[in-house]
Amino acid sequence: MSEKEDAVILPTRIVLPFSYSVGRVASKFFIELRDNKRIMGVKCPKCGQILVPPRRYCGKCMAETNEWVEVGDKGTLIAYTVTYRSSPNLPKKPPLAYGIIKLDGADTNIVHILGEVDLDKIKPGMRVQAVFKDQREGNILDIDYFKPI
Amino acid sequence: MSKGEGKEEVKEEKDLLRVSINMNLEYRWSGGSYYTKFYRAWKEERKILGAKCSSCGRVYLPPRLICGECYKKIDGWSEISDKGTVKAYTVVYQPFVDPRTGKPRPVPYGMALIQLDGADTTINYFLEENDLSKMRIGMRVQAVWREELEGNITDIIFFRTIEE
Amino acid sequence: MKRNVAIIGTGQTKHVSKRNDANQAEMVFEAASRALEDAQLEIKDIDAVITDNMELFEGRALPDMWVAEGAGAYLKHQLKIATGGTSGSSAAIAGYYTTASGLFDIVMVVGFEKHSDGHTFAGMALADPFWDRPVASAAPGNFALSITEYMASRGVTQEQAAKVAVKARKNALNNPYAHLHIPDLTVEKVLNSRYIAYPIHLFDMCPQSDGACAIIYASEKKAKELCENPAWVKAAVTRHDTPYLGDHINRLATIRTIRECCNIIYKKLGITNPLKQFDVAEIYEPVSYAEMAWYEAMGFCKEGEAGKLVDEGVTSMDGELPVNPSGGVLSTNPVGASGVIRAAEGALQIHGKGGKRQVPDVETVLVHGYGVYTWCDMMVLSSHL
Amino acid sequence: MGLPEKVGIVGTAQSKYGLVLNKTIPEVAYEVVTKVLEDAGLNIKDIENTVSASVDLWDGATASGAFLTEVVGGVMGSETRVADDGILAAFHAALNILSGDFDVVMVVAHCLGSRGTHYDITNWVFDPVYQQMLGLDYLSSAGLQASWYMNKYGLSEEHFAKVSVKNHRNAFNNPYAYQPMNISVDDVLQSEILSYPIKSLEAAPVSDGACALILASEKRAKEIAREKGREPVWIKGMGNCYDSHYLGDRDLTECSALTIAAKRAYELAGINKPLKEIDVAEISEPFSYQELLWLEGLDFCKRGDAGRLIDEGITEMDGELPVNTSGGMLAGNPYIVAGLTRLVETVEQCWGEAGKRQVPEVETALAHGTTGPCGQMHCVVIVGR
Repeated sequence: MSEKEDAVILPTRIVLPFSYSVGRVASKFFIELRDNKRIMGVKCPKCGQILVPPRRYCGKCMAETNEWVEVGDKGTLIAYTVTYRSSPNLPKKPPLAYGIIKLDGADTNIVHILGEVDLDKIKPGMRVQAVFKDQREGNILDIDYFKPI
Repeated sequence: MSKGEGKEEVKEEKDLLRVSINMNLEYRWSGGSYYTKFYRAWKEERKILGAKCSSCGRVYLPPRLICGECYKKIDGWSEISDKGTVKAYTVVYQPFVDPRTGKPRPVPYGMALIQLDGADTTINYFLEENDLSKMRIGMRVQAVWREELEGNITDIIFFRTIEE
Repeated sequence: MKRNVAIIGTGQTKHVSKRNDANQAEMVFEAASRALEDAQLEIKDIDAVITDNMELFEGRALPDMWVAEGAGAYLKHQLKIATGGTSGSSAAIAGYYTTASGLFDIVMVVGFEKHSDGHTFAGMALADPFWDRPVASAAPGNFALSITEYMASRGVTQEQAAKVAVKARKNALNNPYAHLHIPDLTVEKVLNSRYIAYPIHLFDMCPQSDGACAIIYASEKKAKELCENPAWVKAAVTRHDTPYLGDHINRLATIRTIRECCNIIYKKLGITNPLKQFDVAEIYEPVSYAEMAWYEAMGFCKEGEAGKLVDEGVTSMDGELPVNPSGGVLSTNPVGASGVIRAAEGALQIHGKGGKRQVPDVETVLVHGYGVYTWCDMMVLSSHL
Repeated sequence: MGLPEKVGIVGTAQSKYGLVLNKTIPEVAYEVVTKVLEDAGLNIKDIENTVSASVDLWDGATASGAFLTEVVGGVMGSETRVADDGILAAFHAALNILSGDFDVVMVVAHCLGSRGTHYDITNWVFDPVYQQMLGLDYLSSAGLQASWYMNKYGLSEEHFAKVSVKNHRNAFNNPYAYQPMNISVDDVLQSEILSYPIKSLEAAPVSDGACALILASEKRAKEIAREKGREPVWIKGMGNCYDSHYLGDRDLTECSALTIAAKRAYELAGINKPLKEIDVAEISEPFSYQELLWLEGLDFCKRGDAGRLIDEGITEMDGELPVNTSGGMLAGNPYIVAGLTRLVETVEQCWGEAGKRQVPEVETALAHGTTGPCGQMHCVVIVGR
């Protein structure tokens, strides 16, 4: 314990490994990314929206989705940020650019990392394409980033 | 609660994926007025101080701000012995992950609720003993301390059975 | 103004030890969808949602964010309740207040837990780091300590505890949603199972389950329109106690929160003989011994006579007061859902939808939630307005 | 129109916010509990129920609400906990009173932001399936929202910086504020960039503190307030709403959840022209741009027009609608507490007890709280005399 402002201070850590089941729908999505480098969405039977990434249910309609649709690996950048704060949570070293991307054929946007890009030249409206990792493990980071095209 | 006793879990399928995310978050806890006084006396004077409610006279371990029975701010202190009486005991066999390290805590170990002489509450702590046949309610125990005190509850290694 | 409120629908997942096929939000979606189906409602009919779970069991912060849409809370009022082990029962009570406020007509409560994603005992051990975090031994350790005290003061035996364990698992066989289905469990098998912490045998303890449970409340007008046999809330009371395990001597035997909740409820509803006046009780018994201690605290028997009650089968399915026809927490424990399950199973008995676990002619049900020694919630449901 | 019955606010209290390294959670909370009881002229025995607000992962302990039980008189008392912003706890407390089960309910929110690692904790709010592994947190997600908002409506970084200048300046009038500052737009623009376009002077600083208030039924509120020689402040309307969780599902420039929460609150309060009818607003702005975006969601101006409000000084102390006269979150209120602080500030404005930050003749005031990534949850409470 150290002393600060006239009080003992006890540093502690919470160290726990978690393992989350992603569910049947996200599993299929990740397997398509991992094995076939394909980006899949699902269609809501009620509102007809194509949800990418796919969800078991449409959050707006609370309807179970069942129809799979392949969408493009290219899309349009809607919004971006460049984050400078370092954190153990970041998958890559900062500065790290994130983008909200509307993939061709999808009705929702996908959030992901932007790469191979001059940080000063990111512009909403620019076209981007998914770049896949060489070693893919079946999670959202199998898409390494989206690069401008 | 016991893990893995269910009969009807959904079987592991290779097309059902999981993602692993490790939590490793740091916190700095302040001892405030009462833990600061308590652990200073503990470390510097090798004393265990109970927090004494001036209204009902209860002596609390751990020390705390408010006596919940009286809704009075506690401002008295009362010295407590490192010897006490076992009010309840067990041996824990079930392994589990210690959230301070992310690693399993070794089992089995003996534990007891010990009423230290001078306290109205009990402290739950490790016993040196982990043989059930040698444990009983009412047995006397004494804290075994680390040589160098850090000013932390883990300065007590465990409680050892004593004959009086 | 007092407004009458009833539970009109319930839904739960099949509780298991590991749902590899669904994530937390999807389990919430399943339970919520089944409750809607049971009440014959659509999501647009729901005005507000209450959710609850134990955040650090799965390492989440504000998990209500992720599960909101699965719980049907998109563009709706939602909040998450968190009162330790009673989170589920507190959420159930919060749902009652939300409906009784007159501001919302139909309110859904969803409790969930996915123990297999995380480390439950580690989560439980995240207590005060200045005091008991280094020694915290989670539910088995905590209970074991109190039980040795309880056994010594009350003379209950391991055999009697085993009988409680067997009763729960026998009842669970009638409940298709229960986690543990152990058809051949006997007192002997319980006593021969390994100790997880003396004197608790493996089969004396609840499982860790992946599961979710939802209930739907409605205002008086809506309940009468929508439900044939609404389960009316007659009372809801919460009492909490001091936070540290060692704060009171012999806590299991003398538990004051349950006694105080019962004092208040029994006085309010004119209950003098709970064993006769309740038709079913759904109580929160994470360990077999606790069920006996609760009997005493709830006034089902005189102090110290719980063992006798068990020996005589008074609380079995065919006894005077069936306790936990669902199989209870001993058979199913997704912690955040468990309190909601108690209310759901209680309501189910009044709805007459208990299937093989239905007790005949249920009019009044006692529902109870418990968390360590700090938290207690109780509700009474009735078929009469 | 209006709540089903009147609910009054009869006491308020807040901490001096800042880095409080020499106190425990119970000590920080007890300070505001003592103050709020004194402010209302009540004794702890008068409190029939407490709704606390805190979140386990910010406290760094499981079921951390237990740290408050003794402090709020919860030992053998009634108590519950909302794991979200304190304004939701106040919302729930109002429902408690409307249910008719309680006449006097206390609300206490606490968060010691400096104990943990601020933004790293917020990464655990994001779903583990699609968002958490990307490393998103409240800061980077806010960057996405801010840049989208700028780009869509042609707002500039100067607009956002002006909010920070105003709020830090207002904080000089607030004895509870953590970081009053005399800074220029240039100072803000030159400050360290955290996540484009958000700079360090545009993000709420890490801080510690607690906040409390006491609500009462109409009859009790009048009695309690009379003793103190003042009128209760009444809750005129309230609305709370959740949006989609996945950032890609939302148009982050629309804040539809806020629009709906505000609409519900305005309908109950009978407000048609918010800008005219509301005298002062306290809006939770963890980031400067959010004050502008939320002003639009609250219907104080057309979409994309909030830049004009700050340019024309409409939201300054002497403007048509003073916003965050307290200095807001930018001047330093911890997460979880911030929304309740906004409500407490508006109540003090209605009483005319806001000291140097008092806006003349406040009849109706608006308080807003938000949690979740990019404002997934919004809660709006309208209070008035």
